[in-house]
Amino acid sequence: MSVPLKKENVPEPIAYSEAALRNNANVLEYCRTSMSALSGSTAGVLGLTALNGFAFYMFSVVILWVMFMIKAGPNWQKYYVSRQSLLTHGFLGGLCTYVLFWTFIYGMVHVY
Amino acid sequence: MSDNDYSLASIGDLSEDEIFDLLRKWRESNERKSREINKIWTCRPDVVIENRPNEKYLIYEQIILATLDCNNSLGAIMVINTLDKQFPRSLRVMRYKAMVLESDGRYEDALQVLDEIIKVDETNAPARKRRVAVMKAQGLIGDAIKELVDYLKKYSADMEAWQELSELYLQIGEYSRAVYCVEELLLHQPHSHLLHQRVADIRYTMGGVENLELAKSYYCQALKLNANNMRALLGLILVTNNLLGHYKPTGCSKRKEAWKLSRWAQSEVTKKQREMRGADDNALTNMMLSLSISE
Amino acid sequence: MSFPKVLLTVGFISLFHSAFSAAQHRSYLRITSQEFTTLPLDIVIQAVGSLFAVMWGVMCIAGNLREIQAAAELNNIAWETQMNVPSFYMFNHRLRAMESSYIPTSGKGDLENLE
Amino acid sequence: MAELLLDPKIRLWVFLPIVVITFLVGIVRHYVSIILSSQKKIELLQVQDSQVMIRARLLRENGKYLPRQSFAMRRHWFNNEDTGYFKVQKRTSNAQNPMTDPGMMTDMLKGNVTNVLPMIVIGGWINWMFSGFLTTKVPFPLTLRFKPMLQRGVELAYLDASWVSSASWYFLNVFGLRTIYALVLGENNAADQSKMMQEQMSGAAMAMPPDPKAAFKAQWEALEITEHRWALANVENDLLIKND
Amino acid sequence: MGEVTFNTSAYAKIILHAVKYSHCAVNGILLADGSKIKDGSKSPDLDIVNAMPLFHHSHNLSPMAEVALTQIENLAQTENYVIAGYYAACENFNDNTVEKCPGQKIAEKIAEYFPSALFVVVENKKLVKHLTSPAIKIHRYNDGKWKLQDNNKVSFDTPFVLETVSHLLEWEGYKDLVDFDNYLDDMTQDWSNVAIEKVVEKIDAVNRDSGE
Repeated sequence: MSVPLKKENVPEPIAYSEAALRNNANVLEYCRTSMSALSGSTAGVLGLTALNGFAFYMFSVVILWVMFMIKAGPNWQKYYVSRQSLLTHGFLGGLCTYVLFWTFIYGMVHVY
Repeated sequence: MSDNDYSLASIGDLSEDEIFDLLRKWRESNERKSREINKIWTCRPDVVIENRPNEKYLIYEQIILATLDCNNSLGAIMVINTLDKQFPRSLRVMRYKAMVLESDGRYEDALQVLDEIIKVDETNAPARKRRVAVMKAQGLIGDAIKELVDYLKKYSADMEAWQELSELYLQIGEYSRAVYCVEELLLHQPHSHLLHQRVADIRYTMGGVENLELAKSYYCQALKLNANNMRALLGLILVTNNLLGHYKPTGCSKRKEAWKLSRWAQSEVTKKQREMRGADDNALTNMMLSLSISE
Repeated sequence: MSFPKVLLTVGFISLFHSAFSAAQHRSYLRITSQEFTTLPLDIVIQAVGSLFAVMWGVMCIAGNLREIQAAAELNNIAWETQMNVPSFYMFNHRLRAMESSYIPTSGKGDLENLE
Repeated sequence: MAELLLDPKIRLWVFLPIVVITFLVGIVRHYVSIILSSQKKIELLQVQDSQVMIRARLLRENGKYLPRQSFAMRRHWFNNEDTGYFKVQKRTSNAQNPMTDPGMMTDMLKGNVTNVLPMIVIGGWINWMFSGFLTTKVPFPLTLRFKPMLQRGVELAYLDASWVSSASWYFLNVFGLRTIYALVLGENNAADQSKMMQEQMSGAAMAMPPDPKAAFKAQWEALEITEHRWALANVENDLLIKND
Repeated sequence: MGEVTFNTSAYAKIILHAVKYSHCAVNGILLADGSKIKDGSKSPDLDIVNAMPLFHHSHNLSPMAEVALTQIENLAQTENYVIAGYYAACENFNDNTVEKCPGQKIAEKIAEYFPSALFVVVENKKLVKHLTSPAIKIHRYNDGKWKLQDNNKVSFDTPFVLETVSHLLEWEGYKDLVDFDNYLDDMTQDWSNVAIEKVVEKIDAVNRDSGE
C-alpha cells in the first residue's frame, strides 16, 4: 500500500446524520409554529397592543428556547449543531403566524 | 433482553395500544418478529387495525410478511383480500399475491405474476427483488445471483440489494465479490462500524498479507467508531497475531505497531470481560493466552 | 391518555376559558361604560399559565430529538437487524414445519435430497 | 377620534366564518391536489441513470474509505475511455420545452387549478358575500400606507389605518394560515399512505436531471479529478493514541 | 461399535437453536465425554454430552469461528471433553444434506483433529411442534467423506427426549437459548446455556418420576 504517511492529528470533522438533522428540524418547526399560534392567541386574550405584543413574541421565543434546552438536557450538542440557530431559526415565519393569531383573538375578545 | 420481553403467551394480555406500539417498534427497528406478529394476528381479533388510519397499511404489510413467514397463507390471504377491495388494481397488492403463491411453493405461478407486474410497470423494483427471493427459495443460488446482478445493473444504488448479494456471494464462497458488495454498502454508510467490521471479516477470511493489512485497518476503524464492537476487537487480535507471524522478526515499524495493537486489544478484551462478569470468569482471557503462545 | 395529552387538553380549555373571561370583562366594562386599562390579574395569570402548559405539552408531543452524530444511531443496531431485508424474505424455511398447519408430505421434495 | 363600536353580530357572521372558510378551503385544496397529482411515468433508463449518478457521487464523497485498488476499480468502471459507463452510455439531450410536452402542460394546468383558482373564486365570493364590513382592528398602529391593503372595499378616508375590512381579512388569513396547514396536515398523513398502497410509485423515483448527457459529463469530470485519500491510513495510530 | 449417544440437553440445544433462528442457517459444535472414548478403534462409541451453539449469521467468515473454536477447545480441556462433531441446519426448508450446510470447513477442521467426527444435520422437515422423530441425520467422517449413519445407532440417555424437547418448544424455551453470535452482541449472556441444561434436567426428572 502506497499511502502517504502523514503525522497529523487534526480532529476529524464530525459527520452528522442527515435523517436525524431533518427530524430535529421538523420537531423544531412544529414547536415553533405551535408556539407562534398559541402565544399569538394569548397576546390577543391579554389585549396587548403595539410594542407590548411584539415584546411578548420575543418573550415566548426565548421561553421556547429555554424549554428546548431543558428537553435536550446538558448535552445539547448531541442534538443541535448550534444553540443560536435554535433561537433565530424561523423567527420571521413565526412572527407572521403570531400576528395573524394575535389579530384574530384580539378581534374576537377586545374589539367587539 | 428485548428478545425475552414478550413471550408468545403474554401477547394475549397486552392492551391494544401496547400491541400497536410493539408493532411500530418492530417496524422501526427492522426486526423479523414473524412468530410474534403472526400470533397477534391470529389470537387477537379484538385489535382493530382500521382504527389506526395513519399506519394501517404499514401494519397490514407487516402482517402479510409475518403470516407468510409462518406459513399461514390463509391469514395473509385474508389481509390481502381486504386490501384488494380497497385498491383493486394496485401492483403492490398483486405482489403480495405473488408472495402467497411463493410461500405455498408454487414458484412458477409466482414468477408469472411478478413478470406481469414488471410488464405493466417496468420500473417496479420490489417485484424484481421478489424474483430473486423466489429463486432463493427454490435453492437456486446461482440463478438468484444472476438475477440480482441484473437487477443491480439497473438499480445500482439499492443498498438492500447489495447487502443481499454480498450474503449470496458469501454462501458460495466468492469472497472477493462479496467484499465488493460490502464496500458498496460502505460508500452509502461510511460511519457504520458493522460494515467496516464486515469488510475486515471477509478480508481476513480471504487471507494473504495484503488482505490482512486491510482487515487490520478496517477493524481499527470499526473500533474507532464503536469501541464496544466485540467482534472487531477479537478480530483485531487474530489479525495482528497472524500478521506478526508474517513480518520479519527484525524490528520494523509495522511489526512494532501490530504488536502494540495486539497488546492493546488483549488488555481491552480482558477489561470488557471483567466488566461484564466479574473477575472470576476468564474464558476469553484464556483464549488470549492460547493465542499469544503463537508469538 | 398520556400526561402530555392531558396537559394539552387542560391547557387548551383553560386558554379558551380565559379568552371568554376576557371577552366578558370587556363587555361588562362597555355596559358600565368604564375605560379599559388592563385585564384583571387572575385572567392574565390563567392565560399565561395555560400558554406554558400547552407549549410544554406540544413539546412533548412533537416527538423526540434524535442524536445527530451519524455514528450515534448506527452504534445501536446489531448485525442481525442490519442484515434483515424484508424485500428479500425467503419463506421456505424451518418455520414451515413448526407451524401447526403444516402437513408433512412425502412427495417429490424428499426424494430430491436423498443421499 | 371616538372609538368605533362594531356590532357583535359581525363577529359571529362575518369575522369567524371567514377564518373557518379559509382554513377549510386550504384543507380541501390539499386533498384535491393529492387526488389530481399524477404520477409521472418514469423510464427504466432514467432510473438507471439516476442511480448511477448517486453511486458516482457517493464514490467521490466516501471513496476514501475504500482501499486504493477498490476505488480505482470503481472509477475505471465509470470513467474508462472504452468501457466506462459515462463514456459508453450515449444519452440524447432531452431538455424539454414545457409547451411541447402535453404531460407538462396538464401538470401546470393542474397546479393552477388547485392553487390560484380557488383563491380567486373564494376571494370573489367573500368579497361579494361579506362586502363592506369592518371586521377587526389590528392591535398595533399602522401608517396610512396600509389603508388600501387593509381596508379594501371600505373607502373611508378618515378611518384609522388599523381597521381591517372583510376582504382584507380574508387575504390576511390566506397568507397567515400557510404554516398552520403544515402543522395540521403533517407529513405522514393517511392520504400519502393510501397513495403508496395504490403503488404507482416506485421507490426509485427521484429527481432526475433533465439533461443526462450534461450531467454525465459533469460527473465524469468530477470523478476524474477526485484524488483518492485513504482515510484509514492512520487509523491504527489514532486508535492507540485515543486509548493511551 | 460406532454407537452415538446424545445427552438430552445437548440434543435440546441443537433443536432449540434450529428453532430460535428458524429463518437462518445455524451451526454449532458437539462435545463428547473424553473419558469414555477408547483410543485406537476406528469409529468409537461417542457420548455427546454437550452442544455449543455457534452462529446464525455470518457463517462463512472465519474470524469469529476461530475465536469460538479456541474458546471451546479451552473449555473442553478443562472439563475433559473432546470436540467430537459439528451440527448444522440449512436455511432452505428442502435442504438436509451435508453439502448444503454452512461451515463445512469447520467440520473438516474438527475431523482433522478427531478423525471419527460427527456431522449432524437437522432435518428441517421433521422439525415440527411435537417431535415424533429425532429430526436429525448423523454423518461420520470416514475416509475423507461424511458417511450417513443409520439412525438406529443413535440413542439418547433417557427415553423421554422427544417429549422433553417438545415441552421446551411449547414453552418457548428457545428464547432463552444463547449462541455465540448473541454472546458477541451482548457479553453478559451465557452461551454455554447452563440455564437450559437445568430446565432440561428438571423436566427429565419429572418425566422419570411419572414414567416409573
